[in-house]
Amino acid sequence: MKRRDFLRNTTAVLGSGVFMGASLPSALFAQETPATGGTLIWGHSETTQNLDMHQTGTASSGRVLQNIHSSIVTVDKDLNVIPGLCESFEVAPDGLTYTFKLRAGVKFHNGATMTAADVKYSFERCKDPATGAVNFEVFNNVAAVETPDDLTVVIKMSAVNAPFLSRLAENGAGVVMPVDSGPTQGTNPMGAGPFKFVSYEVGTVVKMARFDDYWEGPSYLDAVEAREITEPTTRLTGLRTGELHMINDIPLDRVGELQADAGLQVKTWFPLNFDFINMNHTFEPFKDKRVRVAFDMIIDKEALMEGALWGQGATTASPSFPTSAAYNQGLKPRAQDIEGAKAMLAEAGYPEGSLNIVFKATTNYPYHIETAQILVEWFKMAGVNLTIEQLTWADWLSQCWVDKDYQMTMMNFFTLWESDFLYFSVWNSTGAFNYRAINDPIIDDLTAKARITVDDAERAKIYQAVQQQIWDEAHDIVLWFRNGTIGAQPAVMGLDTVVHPNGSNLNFHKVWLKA
Amino acid sequence: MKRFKTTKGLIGIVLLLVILLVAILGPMVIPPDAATAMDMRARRAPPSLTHFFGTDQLGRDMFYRVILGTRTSLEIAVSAVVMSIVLGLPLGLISGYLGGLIDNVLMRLVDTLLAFPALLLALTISAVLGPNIQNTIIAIGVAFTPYLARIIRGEALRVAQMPYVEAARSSGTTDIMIMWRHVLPNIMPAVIVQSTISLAFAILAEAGLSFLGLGTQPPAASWGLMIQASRDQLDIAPWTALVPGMAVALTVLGLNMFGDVLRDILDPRAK
Amino acid sequence: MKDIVTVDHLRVEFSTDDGPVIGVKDVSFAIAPGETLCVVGESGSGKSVTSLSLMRLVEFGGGTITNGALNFVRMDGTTLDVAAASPQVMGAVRGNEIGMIFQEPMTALNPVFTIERQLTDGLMLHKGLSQEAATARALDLLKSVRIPEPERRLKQYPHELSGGMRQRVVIAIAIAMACEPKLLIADEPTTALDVTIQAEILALINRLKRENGMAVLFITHDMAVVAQMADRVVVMRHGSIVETGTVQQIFENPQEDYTKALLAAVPKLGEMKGKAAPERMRLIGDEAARAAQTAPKPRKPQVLLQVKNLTTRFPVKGGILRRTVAQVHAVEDVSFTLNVGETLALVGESGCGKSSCGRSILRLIEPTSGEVWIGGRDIGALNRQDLRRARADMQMVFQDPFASLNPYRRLKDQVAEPIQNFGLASGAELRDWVLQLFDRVRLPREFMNRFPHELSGGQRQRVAIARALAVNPKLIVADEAVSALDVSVQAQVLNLMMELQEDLGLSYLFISHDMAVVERVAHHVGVMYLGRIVEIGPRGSVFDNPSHPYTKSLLSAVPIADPSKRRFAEDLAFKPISSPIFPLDHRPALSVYTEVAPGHHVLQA
Amino acid sequence: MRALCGARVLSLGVLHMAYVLNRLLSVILTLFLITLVTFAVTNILPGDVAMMIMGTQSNPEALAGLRQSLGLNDPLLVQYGHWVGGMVTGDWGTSLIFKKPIIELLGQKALASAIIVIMSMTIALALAVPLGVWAAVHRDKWQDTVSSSSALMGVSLPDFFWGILMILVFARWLGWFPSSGFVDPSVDFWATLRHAFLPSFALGLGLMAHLTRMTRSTMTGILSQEFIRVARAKGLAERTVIWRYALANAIGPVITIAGLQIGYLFGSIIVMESLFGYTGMGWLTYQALLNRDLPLIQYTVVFIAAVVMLTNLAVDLLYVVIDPRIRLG
Repeated sequence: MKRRDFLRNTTAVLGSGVFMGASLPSALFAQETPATGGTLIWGHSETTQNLDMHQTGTASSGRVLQNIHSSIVTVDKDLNVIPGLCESFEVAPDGLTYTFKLRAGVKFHNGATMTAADVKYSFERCKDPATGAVNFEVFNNVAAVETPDDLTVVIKMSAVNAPFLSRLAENGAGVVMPVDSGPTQGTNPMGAGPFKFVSYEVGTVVKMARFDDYWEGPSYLDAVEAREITEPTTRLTGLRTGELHMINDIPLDRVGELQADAGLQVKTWFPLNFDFINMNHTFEPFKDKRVRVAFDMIIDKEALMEGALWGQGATTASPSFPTSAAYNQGLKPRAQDIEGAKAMLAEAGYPEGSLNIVFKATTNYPYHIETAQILVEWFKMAGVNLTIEQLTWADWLSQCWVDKDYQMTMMNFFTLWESDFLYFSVWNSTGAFNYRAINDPIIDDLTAKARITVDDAERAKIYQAVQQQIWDEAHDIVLWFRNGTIGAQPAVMGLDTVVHPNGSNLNFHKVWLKA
Repeated sequence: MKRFKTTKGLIGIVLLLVILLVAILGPMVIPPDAATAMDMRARRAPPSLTHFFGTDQLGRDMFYRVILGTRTSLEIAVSAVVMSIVLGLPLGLISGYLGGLIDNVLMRLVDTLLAFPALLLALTISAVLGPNIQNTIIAIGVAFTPYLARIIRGEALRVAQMPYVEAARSSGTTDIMIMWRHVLPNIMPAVIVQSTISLAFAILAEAGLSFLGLGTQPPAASWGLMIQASRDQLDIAPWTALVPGMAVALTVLGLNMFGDVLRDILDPRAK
Repeated sequence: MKDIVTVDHLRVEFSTDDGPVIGVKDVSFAIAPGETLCVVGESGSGKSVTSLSLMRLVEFGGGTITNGALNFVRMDGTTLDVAAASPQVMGAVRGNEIGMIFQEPMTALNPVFTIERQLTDGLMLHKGLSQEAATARALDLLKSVRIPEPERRLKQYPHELSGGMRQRVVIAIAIAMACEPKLLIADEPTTALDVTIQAEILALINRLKRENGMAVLFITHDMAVVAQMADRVVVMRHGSIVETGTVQQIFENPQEDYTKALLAAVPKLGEMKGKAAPERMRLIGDEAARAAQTAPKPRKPQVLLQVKNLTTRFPVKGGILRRTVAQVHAVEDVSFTLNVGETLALVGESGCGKSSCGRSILRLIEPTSGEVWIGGRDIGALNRQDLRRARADMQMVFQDPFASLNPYRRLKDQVAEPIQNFGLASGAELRDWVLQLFDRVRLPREFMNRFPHELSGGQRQRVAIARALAVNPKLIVADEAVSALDVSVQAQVLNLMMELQEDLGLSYLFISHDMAVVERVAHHVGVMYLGRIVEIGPRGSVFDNPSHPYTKSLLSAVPIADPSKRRFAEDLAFKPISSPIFPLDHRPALSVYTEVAPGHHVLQA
Repeated sequence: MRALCGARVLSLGVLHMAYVLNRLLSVILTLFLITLVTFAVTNILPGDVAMMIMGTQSNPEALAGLRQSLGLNDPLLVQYGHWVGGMVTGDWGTSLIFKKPIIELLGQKALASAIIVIMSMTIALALAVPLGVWAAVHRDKWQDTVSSSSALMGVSLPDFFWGILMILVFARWLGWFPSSGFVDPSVDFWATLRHAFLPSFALGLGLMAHLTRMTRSTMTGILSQEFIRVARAKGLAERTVIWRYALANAIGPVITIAGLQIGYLFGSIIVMESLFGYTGMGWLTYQALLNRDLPLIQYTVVFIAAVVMLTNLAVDLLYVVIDPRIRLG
């Protein structure tokens, strides 16, 4: 009885997905003139590690370093690549030469003026495997970085790489560091961003101060202190007691509670990331499409989202960035049909009670554990015995990601708007992130074709076809886009500008504190 | 005073009996599904007539969970403690009774184990052997062994110097028989006391381990897992911590009171 | 003179697990100033409870004074009923007007405070003295109890003092408050002390009493001490008074059977003079047994045990590598023989090596050198297996009947253990064997299934003897085997041992500190001092003609259970025993003896 | 054996130096064993730091490059040799995830942990000793039960429960203490103490149970000793008898237990430090372990082991100071 209640009610309770929305006080004063001064104390949800932008793969470090570095190109709200440290860029029609005209007079924190040599140094450092850069493969096809004059950078490619510019705008690859600053970047990061690095006390606090010569004009805040408080309850308490001006990552279950608090601002946005359930395609039952589709049918995505994310997200059947052209609007999540799923499983040779599946979930994402627990109940109804194994992040990475030693799991990815990176690496049979061992010739063909398709609209169509194929075959079960959240004191102004359009980075350039 | 002690012991025995009954009968009386059935209308519902002990973040009934979790928790705790006794008792006994070089070597080993962080041990076991209840028991049992070995060694050392041991030796009893007949019975009270304390620690250790993925795997219920899950909701749903917490507290209390009585029962002097 | 203390119908109850237990039933007595009243009785007689009641300390042990008055004349002449006094008043009386000495000098002082602090805190509390004045007074007190180097002692901690010195400090604390405390309570003050030190302490108490005119309430179980100390005696049993009288009345003309029995059980030093063989104790009600004692059959002396140049040293470890840096010379070049069916007593004060000697013979500790021959076998040369088997011939009975039995095993199992060890019997045969052993030591058969705690000390010691007898040994080493027993029980156990000797032809190595007992049971006596035998010979010869200075002082210090032979009027100071620790390269001289009488050897200086 | 007692008193001076050196030797031996075990265990652990840095962006090619640059490809024996060699010469290398010299990291974090370890132990003793004495004085009465039950409460609920409770009560509702963070004592010592108080208090509650028990049983034994009767017979107030005479004797064993608990404490601070954003050794070890930062794991483990063992040594020596019976000659 209870289970049926559960199903009916969760669907009934569901509201519509929340898009960008800041609950009030701040909106009222949005027109005020920004005041300069003050130190913003930010309760950061994660620990900052290596401070070298090139070597940093973790979102936590990136979130902080975003304020210290500037990238040669960036994206606007609509995810179009726009100039950053360059005034303009130009792609040769053959797609093999990129020419960047740099802004004049851009200052680094050390007082030096940026020249083409700095760009060359930065790109080559990132490309060099010895650097151990996380995004080094962005430069895979780069044959040479040439500097005809101080303000011109010409990049020669050995082969066409359509996504190159977008990748530069992504985390880290496009940042420009002063020549020879590499060895000290890890401990004393330096770039051309709005804030200068002041100090880092490992695990406790990163301090940054306004850089007055920032090329887009100085920031309002004197300084930003990113205090690292990983425990959600403690972070919430800090915000409530006024010890912190702002926190990121409000636990999803607490968003409603904070929104109800008139004394605080809450900002949620989506998508922070998307989640999907993975089935190992080398595991016998999952070789059969019917089993995968049946599994998809067992899951009520809306109810699951409500249960695991407390409604802080929106279901989707496509992993593409929701506002991007590639997003396949026609796809809808499969509706729950447990009887149908049962029948399909029986047809595939797995009658009720014959399937025993181990679901590996990582404790790194507590909501994955909650998701798994809810799944267990539905799968039980469909006659599938699901057992959860909890893994630490390191174990998940080594077992699921590297060794592909799992039957079923789930993961999230920051929602990448660059389709090639997303679909080729995740679903192409040779893709670097194809940890499910998916081998679908149709997807392989489509993703290869997209790479050499120059017309944007045409490419988008191809990617929509890829999404359709993923859905049809149920290679993975795409669940939802998850919200990002920020909570702040009423005095924190300009909160709308904090979140980078890619949904994951935070930038304090235009934030100010009301007296 | 005796009356007081007897009442105390009686309370302890009653407590433990109730807990044991719950552990044994719980799964027979209550359908096993009751611990995992979710009610999304009543997430984190406070204690009420429909949910005696409230519900957790997934709307699962805390009353059923705590009852069905009893057996798991006790199984883990008891097995782990038994394991630490099986490993630690011979170690401590031999070390303490024989002394000398053997003692030195064994104690250096024990020191090493003691200084070795339990966390690293748990992570290694979880990563290499996999997260399940058996391995949780191994992790806790191994982690407790050096403490127990230490205590037993101290006791064995004390008993080995008692005249009755000398008397036994002078009447031709072999070392093995002396350890078995004379040393072992006399160190048992200390072992029992230590075990009752260890049981409490073992229940809580499981809570800590489930943080690392070891321990009971959800959605199954155990006290440790429930306590761990309460961590992020303590301020808005305190019952999620208090309900399993009280279960542990009552068990610990019962064990403690019973421990004193058990010592008396085993001690012929107190009859 | 008016009595300083009048105890009137005192009754003390203890609340226990099994309801109230009566500690003292009905006790009345009075003490006059300058008088020593001895309360004597065996354990459980309520004598200590009586003394603790006078201080109202009995409450801290869970006791309550349920009846009676304890009238005490205070310094200001008023009379206080201690039983009804408030804690505040008692605080002012305790230590100030009534001083108390306890039994265990080793534990009577707080180990973590200096002697000075323990002496001065009471002075500062009761007399309001300044720190300096209190220290000065403390020094005076230490001088008056004749502690050597009193200035140094003030700064020392209790563990740095010997037992005798500690008891002097406790006495100093007890008499600290005034030159004439009204009353000094001494609860078994010398029981735990060596005989020479006991003599010194008794003399000290006598002197202080004499000089200060205080009253002394002296609690003891030792009739010999009573004879030496008492003006008047109260004999207690089971919480009631059996008999009261002057010391002469009690000793010369006891009225009650219990008193007579008590006195009979006490061996009096010197009473064996002129008797060739040991003699059983005269026990009241045991006349039949005594009559049954056949005249000792003359035996042809046949050597059972021969000890040659036995030396045992314990290493004192030090240095990084735990090397041996010095040695305790516990047993040093000891030689003697013991004949079949005879008893050799080793006597001496604590630390003299007599116990180590016994253990070395059994190889419970490994001797450093020397030979031990039993029945033609050198024990020292046996390997582990053979030694285990050889131990069937030699068994040991230990001092503490509480600690020498495993509390967790049934008595029959403990007695059967040696038999099983040697595989001598099993099943019904084993049971019968154990049964016989219980009969042999006169223990009821139903005790077989009991645990040690259900038995009294004497019964336990019988079990220990049964266990020792189990494998028909030839030699029994009895290490202070009767020292912890009440005097009447001690007499019974001694008689049992002598009876067994006669019946079974056992040889005893009887290790003891009690000269009077030794005189009673031994054929031969060896006196040990600093690990060596300083004098050895036939019992009569050694006791009648002690030739070594140490033997002489030892014998002069023994209290005699005869009030007409008082010995401790004047301060005594025996030579303290020196340390048995020597550097590694110390080469002790060989023991060379002079024969002063046939078989009577004395160590040459 | 009795004879040996005399020997002890006499050659105490010699014995004590030797004792200290002997203990130090065994500490070094144990540390060596720990380096071996730690090294072996950390190398059994699946996964590596390169993977952790890359996360879900890792692909075989990228991992290989990163591993190369981190020097993870050396043979094991070479790595062990490097490690032990570096440990001895003071070249402790760099943390792979934090890119900071390990020696510097340990220095900072050890200070933070030292503060809460000391503070929590002080709080635990301040609570446990009176409670234990109270129980001992009223042995087997209701007070005894109340004392042991309340001490048991401390261990019946996990550390984080008390930690969160502290945060809610003292930071959020009462606002007396900051909810999180660590302040360097050289900056503002008072703030350091304020920040350390709540985690220390929560830790102290966990430690209390055992200490209370120990105090109770030691005091019970001491209260039955003759010198207590002597003290009473002197007419000293019961207060003085218990709190001065008896306690002075009980404190030694209690401190020994407290010393042994340091090891346990280094386990509990992991949770408490994360909870309070108070990053010390526990937190550092945890991060190192989670991120498979092998050099950091190895140094934190050995460092903590060394601290624990040296603390115990120090406690034993402290005991010598407290208890004159074993004072240096």
